[in-house]
Amino acid sequence: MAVRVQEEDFDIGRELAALTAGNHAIGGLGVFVGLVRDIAGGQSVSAMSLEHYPGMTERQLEEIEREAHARWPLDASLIIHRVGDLAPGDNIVLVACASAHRQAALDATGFLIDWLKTRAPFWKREDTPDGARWVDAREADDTAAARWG
Amino acid sequence: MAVRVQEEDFDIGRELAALTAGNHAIGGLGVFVGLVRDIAGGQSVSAMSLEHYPGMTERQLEEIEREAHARWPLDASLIIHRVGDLAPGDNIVLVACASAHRQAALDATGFLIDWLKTRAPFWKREDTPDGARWVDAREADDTAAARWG
Amino acid sequence: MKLMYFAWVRQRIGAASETVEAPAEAATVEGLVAWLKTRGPGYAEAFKDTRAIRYAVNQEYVEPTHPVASGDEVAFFPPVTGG
Amino acid sequence: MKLMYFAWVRQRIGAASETVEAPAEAATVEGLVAWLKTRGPGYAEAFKDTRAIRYAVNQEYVEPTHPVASGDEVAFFPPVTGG
Repeated sequence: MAVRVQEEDFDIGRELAALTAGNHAIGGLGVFVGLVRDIAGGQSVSAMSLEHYPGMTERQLEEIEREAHARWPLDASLIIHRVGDLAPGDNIVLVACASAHRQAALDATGFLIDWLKTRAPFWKREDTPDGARWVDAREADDTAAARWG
Repeated sequence: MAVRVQEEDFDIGRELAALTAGNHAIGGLGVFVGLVRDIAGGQSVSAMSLEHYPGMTERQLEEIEREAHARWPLDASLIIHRVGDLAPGDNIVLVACASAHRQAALDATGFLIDWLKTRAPFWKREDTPDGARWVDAREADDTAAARWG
Repeated sequence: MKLMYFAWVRQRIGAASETVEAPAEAATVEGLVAWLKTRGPGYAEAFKDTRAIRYAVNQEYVEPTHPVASGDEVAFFPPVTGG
Repeated sequence: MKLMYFAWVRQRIGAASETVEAPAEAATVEGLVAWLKTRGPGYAEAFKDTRAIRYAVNQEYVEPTHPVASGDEVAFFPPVTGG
């Protein structure tokens, strides 16, 4: 279990290799990577800035990760979330779960990103031709999180 | 869309970077990596060998990939499957799907690996203390594939 | 009591955090909000629609009826949009 | 007609592939299996439980009743176990 909030980019290959290294009980690794899109809500986005609540962010991410381990038999998991100024195409978030079996790995990965999106205190501000705007929370994200009960 | 069957290992970081490079419409990347376990069916596994049906394998993988693109709005996808002699901890398969939205990326990834497991002509032989044995197909894999309809 | 503001709540109030001595009637999160709204137009603007605000006391989510005490860290922010 | 065998079907028969001239009555996949079983103990062993066998004609999955013709590539193998 590991949680990191950082301004720097992450190296996906290196992070995943470290996550599974030496544990030959792992049969499946589920991964989700979120990236900055250059269009959102029909408007072009030239840059994005991510604000967060230091301290509470890490607590929430750790709590979400503990919940995933309580629900699925995971060998390892990782959440990395970037903050600060980002550009289209940049990595935002990496979520990964390793398990003996693929279904647990993939389900736990979906659960982590769904819960993160509704509980972890991050806020996105996008630069558009009409100026900067705070991204509105999406009802679809609440629905996605709710299906995990 | 790309499908590869190869003996060599794959570099996950490089493959995923190539998959999303230059396409800033991508907001989410779903990934599954299958690895060789050192235990299966309660027995220790010292080595694994993967046989396949050259020609039919690629056709089936391409068909499965086309089906995923018909079901979800994907920007890119990739399936790499290794064959030949493997050891515990080695990568077996990489499946990745990129989309504007995370749910499509993750669902398509789950679909691809579930269908691959029941339709792509690969066969695993494991070396155990009792000798080599062909891995039996699991009913759970049929059930997993069937839920996609 | 330490108050923290994030995203557009922070921008409307014009501060990321402040340390206040809240009056006795501000004994819950919603009591605190009612008092903050009297402190100036930025506060009134930030809290004009409280359905759009989420609350945390000591870094845990709470309901508006949750009690607050002098040593608490109380945060106000919009629904989260990370990931 | 080209026949291909994989995994334990290949091992029991002792060949990965062969080119045969099947008799006229072997006009379907199951007809072909019935004829193959007469060709030796390895074939009989491989096909003793056909519920455990899958069939492909020209690299597409087919049912046992599927017709086969002289130019076809017909493959016999156990349920797949990749991934």
